[in-house]
Amino acid sequence: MIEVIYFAWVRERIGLPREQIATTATTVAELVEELKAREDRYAMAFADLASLRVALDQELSSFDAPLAGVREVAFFPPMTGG
Amino acid sequence: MIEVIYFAWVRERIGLPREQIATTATTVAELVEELKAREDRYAMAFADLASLRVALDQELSSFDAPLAGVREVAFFPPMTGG
Amino acid sequence: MRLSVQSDVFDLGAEANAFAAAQTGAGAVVTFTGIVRDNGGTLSAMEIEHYPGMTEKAIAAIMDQAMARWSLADALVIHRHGRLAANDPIMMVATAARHRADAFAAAEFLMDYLKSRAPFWKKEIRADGAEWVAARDEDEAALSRW
Amino acid sequence: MRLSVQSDVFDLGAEANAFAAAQTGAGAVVTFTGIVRDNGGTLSAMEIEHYPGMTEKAIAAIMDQAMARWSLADALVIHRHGRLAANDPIMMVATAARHRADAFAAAEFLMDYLKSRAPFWKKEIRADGAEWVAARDEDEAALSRW
Repeated sequence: MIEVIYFAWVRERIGLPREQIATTATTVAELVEELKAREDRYAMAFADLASLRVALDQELSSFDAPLAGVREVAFFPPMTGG
Repeated sequence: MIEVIYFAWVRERIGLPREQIATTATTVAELVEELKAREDRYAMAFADLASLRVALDQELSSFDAPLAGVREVAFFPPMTGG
Repeated sequence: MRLSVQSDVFDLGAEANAFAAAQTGAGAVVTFTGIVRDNGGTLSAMEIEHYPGMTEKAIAAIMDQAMARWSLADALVIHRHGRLAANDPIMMVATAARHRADAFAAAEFLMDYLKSRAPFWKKEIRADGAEWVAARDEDEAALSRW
Repeated sequence: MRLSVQSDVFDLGAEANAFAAAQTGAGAVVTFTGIVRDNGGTLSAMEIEHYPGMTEKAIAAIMDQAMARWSLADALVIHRHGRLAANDPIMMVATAARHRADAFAAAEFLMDYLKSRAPFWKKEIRADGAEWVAARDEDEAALSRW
């Protein structure tokens, strides 16, 4: 099981802030494909990966990164701090 | 008559903050030569023009500037504000 | 070095004074404060979401980089989250150094990284609706100078 | 826009708060504060001489240049003269702008020009004597970037 967390408009489109997911995905990109196949709201949230960022265990990462050993995956739009 | 003002170590070497001077100098450089010829303390203060700055009527200027119409000449070392 | 991620409002003046008073030997103090722009009165609030846990780690890493890269005596980052009113302070950065060039460069570096690499997302709440603030290309581009 | 050349001490925090509170629409406020370095306890005072009349004109001209060159909402310069104690604030600059790049650049520009083009001269008073602070080559060189 992996903890998947959503922020900002990703959270709003998917309709929940976090969920536990059982997955056999070996990369972030595979996990995204699994999610998109679930329901339209996921497909909409992940329609444009260029406008999304991903963090693995609270470190910025990339969509081709492996998921082995990862406990927490977060998806969100580009950050707007400051 | 022209008002001549000294600041910082120029003032300390010459020993006074300001004085009225009757001069026929047509440029700042000529005024400096007149002052240097007066007494050793002036010669010492003006020994190295590269370490001095000059303002004419409260605007930064240069040693080759003309004195025509100028009422106030100030001599001082490079500024150390901020 | 101090880092605070908080929902409470903070007092820019009190923070700046406390930061400056703690310095001995550092002649230069730079502060940056980000304030909620009211956009001509159309903004009713700003909501800031963040990623608890990652936020603190990401900012601490950015501060460590700044301390390593410039000759800094001290650094401070305060960043708020939650619901902010127009004209509220959003965040502040302060840096102290012996020479001003270090204090300025480090403050700009911290700001550039906080803008695009710390997990905050701003949403503008207006009378006619709410909208997530889009990241600016200039903010991403600003990182390339460091 | 406000300019004050004064012998009285000022309160960085109070000035920063008043400056920030006066802004509407400017999301970015940068301050720089120069503090008398105590140099490990050897400094007993700093004496700052200036050229009354020219000082105000020179600073006002620098501020006008900054306002013309960057998209600034406001600017503030306070500079003290007379006898200052170690850890006293010497001067401060504040800038407000819609975007941080303008606020930072204008504050650095103001500082670079105040350092080398405003008629102030600093003298360090120490237990073992007094010495005029020499201008730094880096400060003169800093002007070439503008």
